[in-house]
Amino acid sequence: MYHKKKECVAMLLAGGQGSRLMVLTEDTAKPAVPFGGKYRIIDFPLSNCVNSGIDTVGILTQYQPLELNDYIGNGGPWGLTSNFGGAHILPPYSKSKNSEWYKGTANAIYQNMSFIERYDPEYILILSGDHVYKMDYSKMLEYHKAKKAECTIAVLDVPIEEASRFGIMNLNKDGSIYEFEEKPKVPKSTKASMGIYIFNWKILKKYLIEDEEDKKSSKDFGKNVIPHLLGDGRKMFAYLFEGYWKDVGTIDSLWQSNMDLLNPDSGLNLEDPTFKIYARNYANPSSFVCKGSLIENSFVAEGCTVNGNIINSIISTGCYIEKGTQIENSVIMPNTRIEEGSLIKYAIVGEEATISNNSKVGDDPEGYSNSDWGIAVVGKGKTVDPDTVVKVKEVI
Amino acid sequence: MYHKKKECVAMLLAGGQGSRLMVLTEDTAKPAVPFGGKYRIIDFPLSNCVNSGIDTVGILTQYQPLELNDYIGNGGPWGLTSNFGGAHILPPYSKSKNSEWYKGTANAIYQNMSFIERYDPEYILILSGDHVYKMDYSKMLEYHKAKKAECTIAVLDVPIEEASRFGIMNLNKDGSIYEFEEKPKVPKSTKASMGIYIFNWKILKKYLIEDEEDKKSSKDFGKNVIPHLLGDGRKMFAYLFEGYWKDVGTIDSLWQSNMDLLNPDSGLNLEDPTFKIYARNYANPSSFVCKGSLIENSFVAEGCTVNGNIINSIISTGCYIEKGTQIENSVIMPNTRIEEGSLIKYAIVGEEATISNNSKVGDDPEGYSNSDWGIAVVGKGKTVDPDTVVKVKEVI
Amino acid sequence: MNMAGVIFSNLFDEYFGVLTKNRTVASLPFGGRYRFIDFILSNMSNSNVTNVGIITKYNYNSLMDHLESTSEWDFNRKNGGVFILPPFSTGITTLYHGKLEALFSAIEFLEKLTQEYVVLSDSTVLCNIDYEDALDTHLKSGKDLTVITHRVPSNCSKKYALLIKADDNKNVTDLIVDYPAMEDGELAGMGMYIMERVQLITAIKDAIAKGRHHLEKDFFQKEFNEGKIGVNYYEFRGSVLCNTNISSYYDNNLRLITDEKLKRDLFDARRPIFTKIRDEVPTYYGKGAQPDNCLIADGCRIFGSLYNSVLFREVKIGSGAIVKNSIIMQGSEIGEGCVIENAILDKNVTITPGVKLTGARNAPIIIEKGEIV
Amino acid sequence: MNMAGVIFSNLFDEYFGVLTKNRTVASLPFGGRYRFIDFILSNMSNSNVTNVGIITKYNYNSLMDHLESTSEWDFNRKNGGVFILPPFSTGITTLYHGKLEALFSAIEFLEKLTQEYVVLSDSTVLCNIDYEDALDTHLKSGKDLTVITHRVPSNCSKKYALLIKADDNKNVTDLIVDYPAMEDGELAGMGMYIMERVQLITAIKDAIAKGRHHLEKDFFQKEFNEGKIGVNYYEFRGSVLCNTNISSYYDNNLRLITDEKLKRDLFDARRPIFTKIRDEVPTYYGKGAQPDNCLIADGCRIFGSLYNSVLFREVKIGSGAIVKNSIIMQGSEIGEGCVIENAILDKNVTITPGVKLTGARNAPIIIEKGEIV
Repeated sequence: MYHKKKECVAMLLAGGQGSRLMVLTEDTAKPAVPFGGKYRIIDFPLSNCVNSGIDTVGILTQYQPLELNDYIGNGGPWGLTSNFGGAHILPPYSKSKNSEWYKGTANAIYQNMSFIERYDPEYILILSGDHVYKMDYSKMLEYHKAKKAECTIAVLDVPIEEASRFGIMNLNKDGSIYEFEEKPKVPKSTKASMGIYIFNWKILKKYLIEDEEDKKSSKDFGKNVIPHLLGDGRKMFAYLFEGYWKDVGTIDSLWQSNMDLLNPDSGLNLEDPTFKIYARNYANPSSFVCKGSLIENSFVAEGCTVNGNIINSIISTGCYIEKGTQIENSVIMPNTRIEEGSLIKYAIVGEEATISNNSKVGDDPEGYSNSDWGIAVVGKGKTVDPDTVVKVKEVI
Repeated sequence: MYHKKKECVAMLLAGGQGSRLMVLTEDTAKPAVPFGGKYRIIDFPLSNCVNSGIDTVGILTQYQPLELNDYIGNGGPWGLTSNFGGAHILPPYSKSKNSEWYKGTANAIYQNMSFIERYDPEYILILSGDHVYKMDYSKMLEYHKAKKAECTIAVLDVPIEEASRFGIMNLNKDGSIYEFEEKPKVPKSTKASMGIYIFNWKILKKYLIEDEEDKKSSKDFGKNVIPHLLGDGRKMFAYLFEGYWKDVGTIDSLWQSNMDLLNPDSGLNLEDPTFKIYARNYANPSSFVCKGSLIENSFVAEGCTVNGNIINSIISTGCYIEKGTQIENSVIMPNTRIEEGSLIKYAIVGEEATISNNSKVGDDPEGYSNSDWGIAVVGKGKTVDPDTVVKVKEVI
Repeated sequence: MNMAGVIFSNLFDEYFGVLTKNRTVASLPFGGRYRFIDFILSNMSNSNVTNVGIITKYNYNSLMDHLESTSEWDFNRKNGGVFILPPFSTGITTLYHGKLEALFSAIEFLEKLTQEYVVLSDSTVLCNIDYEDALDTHLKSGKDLTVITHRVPSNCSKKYALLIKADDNKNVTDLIVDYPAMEDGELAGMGMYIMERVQLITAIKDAIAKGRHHLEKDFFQKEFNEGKIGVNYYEFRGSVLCNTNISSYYDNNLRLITDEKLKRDLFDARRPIFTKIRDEVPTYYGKGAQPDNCLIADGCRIFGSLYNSVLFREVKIGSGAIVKNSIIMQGSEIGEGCVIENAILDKNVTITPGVKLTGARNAPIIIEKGEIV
Repeated sequence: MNMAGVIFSNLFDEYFGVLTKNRTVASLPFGGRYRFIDFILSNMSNSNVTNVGIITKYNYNSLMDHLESTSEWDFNRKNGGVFILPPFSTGITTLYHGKLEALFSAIEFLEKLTQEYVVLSDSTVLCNIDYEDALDTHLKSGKDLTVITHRVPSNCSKKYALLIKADDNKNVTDLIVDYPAMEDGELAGMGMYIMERVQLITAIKDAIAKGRHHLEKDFFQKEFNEGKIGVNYYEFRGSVLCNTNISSYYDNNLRLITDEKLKRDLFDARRPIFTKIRDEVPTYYGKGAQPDNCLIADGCRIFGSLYNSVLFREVKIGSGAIVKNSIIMQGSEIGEGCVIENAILDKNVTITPGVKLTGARNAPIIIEKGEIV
């Protein structure tokens, strides 16, 4: 079978269950969680690839991949339909002699080495499916080549007080990495790993094979492969990314990242026509905004009927919002129905949920202690009965 | 997510390792085995679907699916790229609570019920990936509807002396099935099941769920589901298919079916422009036939260089056949190299194999006893050294 | 399905003035994110009409651009697709004398088809129709021609290309060409016809040979009157939007805002209307946005007041601007403090800050594509 | 890649007589299963040139048909694609006065591009070239224009659009327009040029404003001589097929049979030449088939003798027929006992049994598309 040689192939780790997103991922893989009105999280790494000229992406799935498979389809929405590349879903599979689920991020790549080798790539780009950011990977690759590195890790400058929540890279003056510390108590640097790696494929292959043979390894990039390369004194560099980046693995961060869309100073701007974020489209008609609606500092996607007051919120495709409703500082996911008289504040309402008449979901932080207050969440497909109160921090 | 309702969805069981095809399927699923110069076996059920107006096909894979996935790609070669249907590879996957490989044909469909339900189909067509035949399934579906059947099984009239090798349907006068016997010693009928079923989806779903709960069941259509429906007195009909059909699950039948292409009386004709068999195309140039070549009653696909004598044989895409070679009654699979002075008779030469100078592979049946003679096979990617003899029946 | 489709893209261009100066009537923008052709093609796609020819003569660059990939309408198939049929004669850019002449330029397409039946459709009548159902009716009737009709709304004195008179047993008694509907609930043709393919080809060739050009008059009416063809009608009961000139085009756009039944009928979620995907962001409503009874597509940025208007994709409304009873097409930008009333702004129009434009409700002011006012 | 492509599809149509009566030169069938455009597009696709405009003026139905889906050439991308660029003026079907005028009709396409560089290409020169390498050379040269050239084969007295004279340090010393090559190994332009996009746009507009039409003479040569632009050349070392008229077209087809280096160069498996997929069966050789030194595409059925000929897809050769030194295009059928020598049979020609057709080796007989002889 003819395969075109590719300079760089991307492997996107999209297997995570995302258990900290709770009711939002009960039957959805985390990368398929809706974001920003019309997107899903996986749209970000996929669109980044396309905009970086990378047309071959392996998507490693394991947990509940059906919806994700359905969403990716033939890769058409992202233009990832190359005859000699494109988007490929790579679930675990049964081999002649043995069959196994992915045991860790490194093992997932290991099991798909033959997929990668089809394209005979020089470089391999490892991505994860749960970050919101716009990044031109081709610039990182240029840096990797210029530094003659064997592995380049994208890093972000984080405030020193937050550094102990991240995997921290300690760097030499030339940008090379001499140490990697996972969540250090006393961080020596503010350069946090974004979980984005470029490897020379030949090097990575060697380490993946060795890691696979190591019985004690947990087959993880961060825990095993990266430290192993470092220990061997491989040429590893940090590539400093300057721009918006957020791990949306928790309810709070998912909500915050949506809110960042509404803040012109956040650095998250999806409107640049030269770097579009692509998404699957659902043939919804234009949105209808009824008489007497108020919409302020909010995004409303297509296919909605809006008949209430929307402030500082994200209303996703296909929502039906009845009159007398008030939605503030909230994320309303696709195809949701908000019935008359409902009040929604500081909340995430999952896809296809229904908030029945005169219900109240969430509340302002005022009047609560820091530890008592939090985002209220209504799960995917859930119904909140009429006249019900979903309290702050509550998850149903 | 919007899904178009489909009258009928096809589920293609393509998981088999095909161990009886031995070296030809060592790292290939059986449906990906080459056939007829430019096809693979799975092209037949896929093209049948397209030509029958069925645009939604789930392809259930398990064993070594990588090459099959690669071959199917986005379904483009078969036009199975509908936004609301198309070809979908369905491997086993991990769920929230448990993960399991497919335990049998019925379990494979059971595990993918949510895929099927997306399309809300009235009917479900169950196919297997190892038969060579051209069939308009829409006619079978019309018959199913006309009979108001709950399950229709395609049958073939086989010679009575061969009937005990098949699953035999015993029929009432109206075509309804009253009994199913797997390989009966004393067959009562000559109507052999082709492994092609149409079910009313609601009925099948009920039986799949029941079968899954039955601890003793081996989760197989032929062994469990069909007998269970029969036992319950469901309305089951046999649809008589008249035309070419062959299970190519053994070396002999695979060879014979290829030879049938060369026999105008076999009933296997791929040239009907209104019922094309589609295949993935590899951008090979036209074939070049050199001075002094003889080609008789043979098919030569594109991208070949032919410089020998070819009689009653199939030469697949991308083969390089040097001068002084003689190929008779053989199947040469894609991208094979046959070097000078080689003699190949009654053989299958696997993809990318090399037959070195002056080798001899296989022989005429004359001079052998029936039990001693058989097709010689050179496995995929194998090299036969110069001046070597691969004997009749030998498999290397 | 056993029926192919043929769409006339250039007919009636002359009735839409500057709006069709550089595009076919089929590519007229409509309803915030669509073009006329989207409705026709989506109906065919949703009805499993998989082979469609679009007859074009000139100005079809925008149509080709819109249909660049037909995958949005789900026409990427092995045994089908959408085929743009430019005139095979080069150089002649005059209007067709009639549909028969237009069809004659599609004769090669028609002859290559394998489907037994063909549905013909204009590009100006918008609805959400199931052609499978219409074909069933046609087959059951046993007639040569099925005219797809709807009941004329009350107070309508529009001229119709074809009116059908039928008796109580639904037998067609008369075909009336180019005549205004005289009474409520009369059966008016929607410019959609079903015929057997081979019979249609023969009729086209025959008519052209005899110098006849008018499909409805020279073929349908004539042959019906002579007893040569039997005519059946299919009564479509959903909402129908007839666009016959700029005024009805303007009204029909605004009707999408107010007419609930129309919206339900036209945007039936089981039979979606597809269009070209442009990957815009959702629409942003900033401080000062006051949308009131509007249809608003994706990718807009709104800081002003909007009343009873249709905004296409990527429109920008500056703060303090007021837009009333207007249609603002894709990419147009209305500066701060502008007042726009009863207007149609074609694509990529720029209204500089403070400008006031007011048309009449029955004669909206039109700003041509790309103009800066 | 940071370079887009522009292809001229209609230039030189007049040199190919009846073969281009109903097609552009870009859609001329070649080498058994290809058309000229396949080589140009595949080169661009294999070189990651993802945005390509094809300038057309008339007769482009067959081109549109061939490129119906551009997925075969792998151009289905989000930020790219193949764009057929018909003339924006309607009605004018005369030949262009020159490439500058042709380019002027693509100005909107050129202006919308985001790539910094553009490669221009004729449709008549066939090769397997890596434009990425050519662009690298262009960038390193720091010049305004890179002319892609090859060394003229010996005994060639053909007129070239552009000859390059260079000194020993590879500095271009002279540009010669429309002149025959006088010596072996002279550097001849292959009708392929690389330029910075914005500079090209400016030059086109400027030239048109001044009434200049000839790209090589009025722009390249003139400005080089005036010291306004620096010119670099790229020497392509693979095989090159120049098709300048029917005779060279015929010879080049037959060269594919005998010239091993040409075949290796042109059909480099690492850089495949793509074409429209037609899903034929493999070619069947029946009793009596005697193929001898032939290039034979898929889907043929052969029962006769063939010598030194190129058979396109779905050709049928009856038993006892003899075909010699001929090019038989797609779907043609040669009856039993026919003798065809030194002929070009266009698509879907039928030769009734027993007919003998003999052309001269230097003036092959041509049978037009669809004819029955």
